[in-house]
Amino acid sequence: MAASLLEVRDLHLWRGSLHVLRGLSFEACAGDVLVLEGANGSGKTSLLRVLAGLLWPEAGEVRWEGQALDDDRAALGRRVSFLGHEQGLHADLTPAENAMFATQLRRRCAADEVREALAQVGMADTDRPTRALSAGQRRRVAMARVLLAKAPVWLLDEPWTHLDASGVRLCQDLIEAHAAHGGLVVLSAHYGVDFKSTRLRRLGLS
Amino acid sequence: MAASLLEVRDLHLWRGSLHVLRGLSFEACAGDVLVLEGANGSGKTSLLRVLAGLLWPEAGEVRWEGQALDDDRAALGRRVSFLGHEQGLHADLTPAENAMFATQLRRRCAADEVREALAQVGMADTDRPTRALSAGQRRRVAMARVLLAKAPVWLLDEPWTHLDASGVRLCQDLIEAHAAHGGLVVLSAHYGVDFKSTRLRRLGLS
Amino acid sequence: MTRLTWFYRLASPPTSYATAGRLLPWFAVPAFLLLAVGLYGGLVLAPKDYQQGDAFRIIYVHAPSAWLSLLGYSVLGVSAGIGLIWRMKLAHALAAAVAPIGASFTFLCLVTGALWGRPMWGAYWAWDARLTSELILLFMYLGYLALRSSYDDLQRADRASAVLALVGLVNVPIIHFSVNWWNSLHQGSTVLRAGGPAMPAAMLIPLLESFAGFTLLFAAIACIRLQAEILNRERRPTWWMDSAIKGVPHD
Amino acid sequence: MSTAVTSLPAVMALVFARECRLAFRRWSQLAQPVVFFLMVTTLFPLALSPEPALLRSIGPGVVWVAAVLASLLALESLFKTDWDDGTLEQWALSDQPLAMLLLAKVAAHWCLSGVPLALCAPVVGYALGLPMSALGTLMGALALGSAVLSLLGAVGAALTLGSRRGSVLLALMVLPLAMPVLIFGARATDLAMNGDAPDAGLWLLAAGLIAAISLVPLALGAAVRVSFE
Amino acid sequence: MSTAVTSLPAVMALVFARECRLAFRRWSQLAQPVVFFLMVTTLFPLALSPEPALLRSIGPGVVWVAAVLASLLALESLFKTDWDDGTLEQWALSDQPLAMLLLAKVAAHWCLSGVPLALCAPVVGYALGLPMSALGTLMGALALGSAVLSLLGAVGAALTLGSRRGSVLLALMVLPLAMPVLIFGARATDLAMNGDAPDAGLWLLAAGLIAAISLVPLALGAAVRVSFE
Ligand code: HEM
Ligand SMILES: Nc1ncnc2c1ncn2[C@@H]1O[C@H](COP(=O)(O)OP(=O)(O)OP(=O)(O)O)[C@@H](O)[C@H]1O
Ligand SMILES: Nc1ncnc2c1ncn2[C@@H]1O[C@H](COP(=O)(O)OP(=O)(O)OP(=O)(O)O)[C@@H](O)[C@H]1O
Ligand SMILES: [Mg+2]
Ligand SMILES: [Mg+2]
Repeated sequence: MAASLLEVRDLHLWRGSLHVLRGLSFEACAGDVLVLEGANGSGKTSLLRVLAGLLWPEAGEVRWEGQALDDDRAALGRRVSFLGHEQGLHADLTPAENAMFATQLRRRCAADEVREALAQVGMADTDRPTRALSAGQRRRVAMARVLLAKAPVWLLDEPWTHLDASGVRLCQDLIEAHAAHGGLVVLSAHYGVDFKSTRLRRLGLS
Repeated sequence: MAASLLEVRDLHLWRGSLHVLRGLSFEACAGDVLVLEGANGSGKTSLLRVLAGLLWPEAGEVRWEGQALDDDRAALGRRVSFLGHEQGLHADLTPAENAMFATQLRRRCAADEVREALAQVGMADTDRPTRALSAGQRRRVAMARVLLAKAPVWLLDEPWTHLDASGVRLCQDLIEAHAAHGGLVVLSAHYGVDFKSTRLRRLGLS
Repeated sequence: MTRLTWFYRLASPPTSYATAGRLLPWFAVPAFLLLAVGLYGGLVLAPKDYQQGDAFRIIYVHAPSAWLSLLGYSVLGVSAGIGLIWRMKLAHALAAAVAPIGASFTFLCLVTGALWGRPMWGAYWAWDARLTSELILLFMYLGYLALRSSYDDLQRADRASAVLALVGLVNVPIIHFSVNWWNSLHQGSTVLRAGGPAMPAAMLIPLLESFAGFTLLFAAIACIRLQAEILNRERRPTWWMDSAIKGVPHD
Repeated sequence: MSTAVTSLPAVMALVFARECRLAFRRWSQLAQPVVFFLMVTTLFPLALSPEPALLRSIGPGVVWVAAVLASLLALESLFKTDWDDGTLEQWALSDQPLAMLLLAKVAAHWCLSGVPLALCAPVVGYALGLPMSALGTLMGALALGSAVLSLLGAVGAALTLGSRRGSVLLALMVLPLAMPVLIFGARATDLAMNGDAPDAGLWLLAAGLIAAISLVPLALGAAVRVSFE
Repeated sequence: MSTAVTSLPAVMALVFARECRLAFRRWSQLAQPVVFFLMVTTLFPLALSPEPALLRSIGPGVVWVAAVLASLLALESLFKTDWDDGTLEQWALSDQPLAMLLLAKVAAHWCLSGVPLALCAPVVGYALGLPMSALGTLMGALALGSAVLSLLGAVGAALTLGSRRGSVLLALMVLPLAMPVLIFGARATDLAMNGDAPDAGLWLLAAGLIAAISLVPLALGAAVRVSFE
């Protein structure tokens, strides 16, 4: 197995006066699908945000390929694609515009590619602004954004929120494929993580 | 069986240029749990909002106990408790303050009652403002609000979004109990509607 | 990094809490002595001003508070900057501790100035440069405090308000300079000016004493408030219970 | 499932109390409109000239313009949070008339921003050199005027909620309605400053307020309902 | 998975283009600051007396105060939507420096609100009776000044993101910082009106703009990052 891509050592995080993560340590390698499990409020979102460099832990360290988080933010940005509880889509832009813009922040990208990714998540020909989409449709567009980023690491916070059964299956397949191609996926989920995969690993938070 | 509490006749709804509901008709009685099923974008949210009087259908009629929607808005308000994709909680108020306020808009209510309802959804002693809660914790508070309203009809749009397994079970039990006490529940969901109940009825949207 | 260990040790909550406690008497006692002597000398012993009569005595409060209003903002800005750049909680705590004190002295300067203006200029307020810039300084303090109080979480409040304090720090001289350019009728500098102070010794010495006294008073209040801020920020406050019992901090 | 329904006045008091609680949670929010008002008035001597004579002659105008701006600025986001998080939806679904709940919210807003504004107006007026005799009129006129402005501004704020086409058009139509308030208010202050009786202006403001209270809630309710669709 | 990374200028241009597209999609927001500016300047002749001599003497000051407040109003929601929907998070996670992306956004905002404001200033100035010779200076000074104001205001807007906001809080933080701009700008216009050379004020504004461009992005980046926590 390859050297670990992500290494977390003795992580401590407080949110307000709440000690949410108490000395968490784990590793993950390229090709893993790491599922964060835990009851509501156990710190899944918080952990994902720490991994993405959006929250600062009080103690402990997070290393991506051996590099500490704050060493090189740009490298972190190149490496990670993040999908939080919010979609990161502007309500006044169409799905294609949203996906195009988010992708171009990272790399050159043609309109065809965007169209293809949107088709993959079943949102091919919607040119309404995002505000006129249903909750699940928005989530699908956000997933297309993650696909398009072509980042090796995906951090997904409850990716199948609002998705219907076929949408969940679709996302599971995408995740499988990404891991099979040597990507790392860290996701939190309350259901739908029983799909067959040799790569699935679970991390319980409490 | 009692006379139908809710009657929908030949409902047509456009959203923008999209003909979302095309001549929908159904009835529901006190004691029913009516599950709206359908893929993303099939019109579940739209239908629930029509039932709540927040959206106006272009054609067809919605009757609550035989009364058309626009006859008496106050009666509709007394009858229905609505939980949408948004929680309806102010980020700067604590769960108790939020629940208390929402309930008092409808009826007199003691602090004890609120505390009890919050305990029921597992959010007993959180006195942080709602903005400092996790996604699932917020959803639980919103569910407590629905409980407290003591309205005969519950309209719930994907009530278990963000909830963990125990939260989903809890909500299912609450819904069961409400129906058993002669309430009507109309909900949309993509999963978790396989619970045992003689009262469960499904309505497929496409 | 090893050379900085003393620095981080000092910055650890138990040590800084104890240090502030130890410094407090060294500030407080001379402060009261100097203020007693200075204010007595200024308000009672010093001769009447030949132009302004007794009204001039307000300078013994007014001028030191003007000085402390600026000093306060400088301390605020610098420590906020340190806190932001080196992620140092102690510096944030100091900034939070100093802000209300600085704001109070700014307010005091405005009030004493207004009271003085009435006999001197015939009105409590005039749109003069220094008055206006002092008023703007008060607004800056209020903006800082308002921003702090709009956050629930201390850590976030610290960092957000530190950004504001830093931007403000860069702006203080610009505001001062621009307002001066705009207009001036306020009394010129009498103490800090080229060619030495233009004031008889009997007036000057109490003034200097009260400058020093108020400054030390400022430091003493800052120590007390700093201790409170440190405790406020501490997630595991057991050490201070220990130190309260044993009298020795351990880290 | 019968429950004791709360009466309309009680519910309005509730909304009012909620707004106050949100404002009072932090002292700073309460002080803010006042400080803002003071600050805007400070802008004028800085931008014009500090000559007392000139300042005195434009004093009433400056106070009024600053007051209008202060109310408008504070109103901009009056309904935004409650709309975003679905609270307004809940209000619309309660069994109380939405219009009255919104009216209570606007009233709270006025008490928390308009009233402090009126209360500190004498200080500002003094700093700008208005004579003592005019300060009472200034205060009264501002209290009335800011109430009318809050009501009108609330309609504008509600219209911009759902980002419907044309909402701006309507918002722009609301603003000109604020002009008469300004004219009557400033005129009354001006008259008082010169020792004349300012009654006419004050009566007109009071009449405007009554008209606004009776008409605005309907418009508010309609505007908010439209925003849900 | 190597991909062609876009260069920083290209990405900034992208952000700029996105803002413009959004603005034109919602022309309402585009027109708002200008309309506000026009309105505020009309308020004055109404609130004061319409004597030409008085109006002329306060003209530059009025235009400047109105401009400062109009930019402030427009800035309130500069980052709000992008913050709420998680877009800013995505920016922070791209491999481009967040500070520069934010700078591009502010630049777009200035082009869409500050520039129109400067362009319509001569009309307003003319209406207030400023001599033709001063209108050019007014326009130039406003263009420079509104750029500085946009930058300062953006820091304020970013700082209120994670907090319980109030538009007044923004004003409270930003207005004191804006005073020098107001003073220099109004003074330059005043000088030009009296036939003197307004260079000093304009140079100072330009210097302020350069200083702001070099320092503000850092503050902006830091402020936005704090808001994520
Ligand atoms: C509200 C009104 C006033 C305010 C805000 C105010 C503000 C200030 C400030 C900021 C300073 C320190 C400035 C510096 O050192 O450069 C100062 C110093 C001083 N002020 Fe005032 N002032 C006010 C009214 C007055 C009045 C009415 C007088 C007397 C005519 C006065 C006399 C002085 C003197 C003598 C100093 C000490 C100057 C020195 O030694 O450097 N002030 N004031
Ligand atoms: N800003 C905050 N201030 C204080 N506490 C917070 C804040 N945000 C979250 N928390 C608390 O931190 C804990 C972890 O929150 P987090 O959002 O990480 O949970 P989660 O595992 O994602 O839960 P969920 O499944 O509900 O999304 C929760 O108990 C929450 O109440
Ligand atoms: N404001 C709007 N304007 C135009 N079309 C809209 C608008 N809102 C929703 N739609 C469209 O109407 C259809 C129904 O949307 P609705 O939100 O009711 O779906 P839903 O069944 O709730 O889906 P989901 O499971 O994703 O929540 C969708 O195709 C959506 O794109
Ligand atoms: Mg979560
Ligand atoms: Mg839906």
